[in-house]
Amino acid sequence: MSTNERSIWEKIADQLRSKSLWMLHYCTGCGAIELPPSMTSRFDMERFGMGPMATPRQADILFITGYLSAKTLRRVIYTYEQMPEPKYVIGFGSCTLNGGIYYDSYATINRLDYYIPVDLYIAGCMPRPEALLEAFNELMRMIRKGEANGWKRYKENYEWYKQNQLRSLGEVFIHDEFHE
Amino acid sequence: MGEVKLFFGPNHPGMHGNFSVHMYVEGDTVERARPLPGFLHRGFEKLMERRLWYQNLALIPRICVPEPDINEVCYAMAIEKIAKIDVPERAQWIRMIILELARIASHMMSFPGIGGPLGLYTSSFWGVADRDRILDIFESLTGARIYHMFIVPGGVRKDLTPKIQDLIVKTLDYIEGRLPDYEDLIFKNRIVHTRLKGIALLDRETALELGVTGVGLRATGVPYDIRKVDPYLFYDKVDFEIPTATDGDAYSRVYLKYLEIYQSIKIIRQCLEKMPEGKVNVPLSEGSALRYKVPKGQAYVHIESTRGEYGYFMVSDGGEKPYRVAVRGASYPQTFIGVEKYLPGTRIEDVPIWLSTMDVCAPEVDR
Amino acid sequence: MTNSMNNTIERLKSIIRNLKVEEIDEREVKIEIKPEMVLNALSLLKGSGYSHLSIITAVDWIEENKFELVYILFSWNDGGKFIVSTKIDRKKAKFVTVKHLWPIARYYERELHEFFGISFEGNDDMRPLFLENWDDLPPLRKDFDPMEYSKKKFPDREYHKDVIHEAKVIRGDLNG
Amino acid sequence: MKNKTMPDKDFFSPIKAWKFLFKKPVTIKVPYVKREAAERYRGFHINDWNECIGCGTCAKICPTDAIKMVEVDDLPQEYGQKPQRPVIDYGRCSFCAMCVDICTTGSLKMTREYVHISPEPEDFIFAPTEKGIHGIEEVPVGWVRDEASELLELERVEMEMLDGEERVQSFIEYVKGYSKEQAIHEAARCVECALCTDRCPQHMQIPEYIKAIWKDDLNDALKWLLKGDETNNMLGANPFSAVCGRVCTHKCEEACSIGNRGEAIAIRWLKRYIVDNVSDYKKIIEIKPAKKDKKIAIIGSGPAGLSAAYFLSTMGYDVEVFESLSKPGGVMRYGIPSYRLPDEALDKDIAFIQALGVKIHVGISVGKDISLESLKEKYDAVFISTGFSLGRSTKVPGTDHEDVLQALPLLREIRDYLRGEGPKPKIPKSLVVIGGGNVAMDVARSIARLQKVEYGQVDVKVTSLERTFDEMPADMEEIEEGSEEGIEFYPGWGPVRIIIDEEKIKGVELKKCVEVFDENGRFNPKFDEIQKLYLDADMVVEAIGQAPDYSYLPEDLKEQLEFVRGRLVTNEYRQTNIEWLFAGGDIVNGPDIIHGVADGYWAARGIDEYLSKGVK
Repeated sequence: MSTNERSIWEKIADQLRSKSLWMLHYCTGCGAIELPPSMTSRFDMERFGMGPMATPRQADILFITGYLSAKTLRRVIYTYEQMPEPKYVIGFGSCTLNGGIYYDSYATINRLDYYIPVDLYIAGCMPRPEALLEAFNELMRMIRKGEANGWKRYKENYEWYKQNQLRSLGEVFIHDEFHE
Repeated sequence: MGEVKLFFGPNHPGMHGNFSVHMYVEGDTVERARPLPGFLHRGFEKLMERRLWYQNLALIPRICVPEPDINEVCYAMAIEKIAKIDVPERAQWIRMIILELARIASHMMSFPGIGGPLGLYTSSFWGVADRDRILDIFESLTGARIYHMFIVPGGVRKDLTPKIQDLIVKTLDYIEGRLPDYEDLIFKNRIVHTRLKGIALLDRETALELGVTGVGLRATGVPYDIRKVDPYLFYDKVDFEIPTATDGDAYSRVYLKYLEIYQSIKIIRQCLEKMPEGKVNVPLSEGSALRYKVPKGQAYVHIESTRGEYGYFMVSDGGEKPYRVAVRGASYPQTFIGVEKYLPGTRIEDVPIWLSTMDVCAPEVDR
Repeated sequence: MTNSMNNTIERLKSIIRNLKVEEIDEREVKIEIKPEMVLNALSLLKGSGYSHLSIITAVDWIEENKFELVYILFSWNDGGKFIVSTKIDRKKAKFVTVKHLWPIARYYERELHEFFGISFEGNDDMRPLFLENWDDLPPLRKDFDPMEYSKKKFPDREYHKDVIHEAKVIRGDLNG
Repeated sequence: MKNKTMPDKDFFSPIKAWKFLFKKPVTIKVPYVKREAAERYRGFHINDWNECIGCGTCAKICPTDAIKMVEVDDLPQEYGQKPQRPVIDYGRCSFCAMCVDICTTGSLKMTREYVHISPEPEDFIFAPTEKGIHGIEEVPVGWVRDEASELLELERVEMEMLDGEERVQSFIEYVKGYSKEQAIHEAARCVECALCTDRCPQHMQIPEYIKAIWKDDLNDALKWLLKGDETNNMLGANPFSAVCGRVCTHKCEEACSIGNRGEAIAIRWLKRYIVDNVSDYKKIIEIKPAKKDKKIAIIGSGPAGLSAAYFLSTMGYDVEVFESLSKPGGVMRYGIPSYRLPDEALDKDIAFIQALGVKIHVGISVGKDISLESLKEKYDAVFISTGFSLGRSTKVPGTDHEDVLQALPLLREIRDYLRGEGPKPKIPKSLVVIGGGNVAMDVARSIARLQKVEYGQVDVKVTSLERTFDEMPADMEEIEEGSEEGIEFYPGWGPVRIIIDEEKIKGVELKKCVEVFDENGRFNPKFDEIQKLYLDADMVVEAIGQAPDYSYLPEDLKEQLEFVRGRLVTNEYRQTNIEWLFAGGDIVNGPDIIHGVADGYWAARGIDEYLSKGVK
């Protein structure tokens, strides 16, 4: 199936889906500090039917708030693969695009879409809650139009993504004293 | 025996961010706990060695997200100490205003934020919304909400205009007017008392032995605050008190933060009054920013952040880049030894309370 | 220097010969001592009120082929700070632990082992703390280049857009 | 679980919550409400392309390496500008505004725009324009630089000089030169934009040697001066660094990007600092080329001639220089007064050239003592750089009087006298100099010094056609310093006649000049014949320009060569229509020393190319 064809049922489902998005509450980096203002009374993203969700298995949106260290990337890949389809990824701030201020760091990745597909980027360091809400609106529009297809790309190009993940991480599985 | 492994984090909604604790749990009680940091490690200390003295200004605030200005001040003061720069008086007062505003902003997020682990969401909603007013001040003063990049070695980047001063005065009045509401909501709340009193105890000897600083130490009855003990900027020229408590539990730590906001407001008002007119910065050294140099030397500078002693140890070899900068994260002791030694014995539902009242702050530990 | 700092230095001088003292400001003093005298000095300082360990860190003096270990002690009584520094061989980077004096030293030492490759006798817990699957030189050593590592492991984005053309369209020099 | 005191219960507490019912909601209804960011907000960039000079300083200060300079081919190629504009990668930018604070022109600013969302990662790189990155007509401006956030040092480190009263009393060099601290300070101001390199006729590697000064590595700095870019045929090398460090016309400083808002870097003084503070070039610079079995003759030992000799000998050629006067150096030895260029500085440069094996034959005049043809027979190529040695005259009545002198011979006479090699020139009690160029200033200031010594007071008047100091071709600093030394200026007057009474000069009659150049910019002065001015004088010096002397060229060669307004036409490598004959200096380009050095450089490369083809 090509990525852009949807059946009529999917179209209806997408309409409904866009009105109720659950965002996985995983703060990977600095950007997390602008999430509380967006979630709470000042900017109140519940107006758009969005809310935070503590577990990946019930979340629709994975929100990568800024830089990702290699150590976090392993958990993010775990998390992303646990999320049910359809799932959407938003890259927040400069760091997810091209490394941001940590472009020369030995511990952080430089481009997120090399490892997992990203549906939408927000520019800024860090973006303001206003930009965040605009991005959510844009994402809803994209879902309704059937343009947010990152999760399909991940399935189709799984080998490519896996290869990139392995290139940067060595291995995705975690070995520490708790995972023996 | 049914010992169960429990992964706490890194994926957890809470003030302590991207930080993980691995626990062995028996029943409801934590038997052993291991801290697992490093999810926010970016290698700041290495990156700083690759950037020019002035360029680092854009990097350092990112070490601590809720209160970035402490980094800027430490960095600037360390350089000023090594290079023996006389900072204009007005700049020092502006720095104090910024530091105290940042303290209020951070406290406004963390003390009502205790509602998060308790299920009392109203308080955290209020806190974040009121904190946003402080961010509005930062936006008009420094040009950004979170990462201000405003305090530079030699002073501050721009002057505090009368318009911004009015905004500060108004906002402080507003915050001060709001605080009794928090008192009603949190500290007169029976549930809060039941859940926080006697929890996450830390006595004075342990706190001193571990090297815990900040409210964690002051809640055990000692008025140890770097602003008083080793005054920096003009903290010896303003009048304020160090609130202390004797119980050493979660409740007193939260309550101390609440009381500190009053003191911060008092300090800012004095600063606004005492601030002279004049220049706000001097160049770090001769020439253009591309060629600033700091003479050979070493210095350790520490300041009182919301979580305790925050310090920079800086080594300069006389070049155009720092030779070595080491950062002392304020919550380092409680994050490691605290979690490992003093978390065991806590019930699972109290772990988030333990972590947030102990101010475990992952970004400054990981760096 | 405060009085109590002067007194402490006098006492230090009585147990350590050739003490190098450098006053950084009125409440901050750096003392340089030989590695073998560090434990004595630290326990003396701890006993004299300088009991708060702010940080243990290291500086890589690659040209001298030395690591400088730095212990920063602070007194809550008079606000005095002692920077105790000693230089050890860079090739055989080994020192003794101070975890019996300060429990938190265990983690500072573990961190130094991870970032500089310095090991501490008496402290066996040297598992990696911050990094996972690290496969290069300890990163805070001066001979490690983070840019190179980042380029090797984490590729950058390459842009292909004709930005200048776009800018000219925005300026109105060209029609889209 | 101890110490669990409960708060006093207030029966009415829950009712307090009702008061919030009547308060205004705190929620800002984004995106239906657009919120304007603060006045200083650091949002996306705008860049005024007309103001931007493409210096690239923003890219250098950027802590995230987000800014790249990209060529824009249809921008005007002017001196003091580079045809490139900053391109900002918002996948890197950290919005710190350092680029704004350091911008050398002030073209780069930040706006209050803060929303940019796109699914396409390619959509996050921009070359900001006047309309921001989104093409909005009126972009609200946010963070701009002000005095406090300035990251450049706009004021030059002051050069110590003797003051006017003192320096007019002798011919001692009055510019003292930078001390080490001053030089490092001045060097620290540089932002390495290299606009100066583009402007310099010889493309000296100015940022490199300034950086070496800043790092306090004078040997490296000297290497950049004398060897230039070693990877690129020694481009930018200058054997006359000690000379240029004093008397260069420093066009580079006009191009300096710091000069847009402040005072340009004192590039000339920094160059002088290097050469004054190294002991012996030979110990630092090692030039040992493979010898080539070819010989080259150079006529004239001025800047162009000796530079060509220098570059040719670094290539391994045997070079011989023929100079008609008794000492080498040409205009540097005989034209420029010693208070600006003492002999020691010149000797230092020439000694190094001689140390490379260049033979200088002094006192041999080609055309009289030896013919050009015979040189052609003996040598593989000939380079001529004989300069402008003849003076021009206004040819107004009275100029044939013996006390109406030409500038160059007078300057030569003064230098010979001061060196103890010639008779004392006639020192007038009162002098009028006609001309507004640097040579006129040299004459005026030299005579002023002689007058001060001889009579204890200065009476020199300088008159020129140009009506303002700006229009005068002389450097502004020359005029200022001249005034300080007591010289009076009468700009905007043209001579009518020299007033002679009883065979003695009494003065000059002048008429008002209303326009020097016509609409096309050509020299075509217009006068107001009614307005007159009389200046007293007992000597008049004409310093209105010089002309070349080609008398040594045989007629048959002259016919083959092409001249435009008295200057020889050559190709890029200073090769004339006669393939073995190369030319440079004033007779080709002019008008200053650094152009001569550049001629020498290109001619050397041309000769090398010509000879390595194996053609004789």
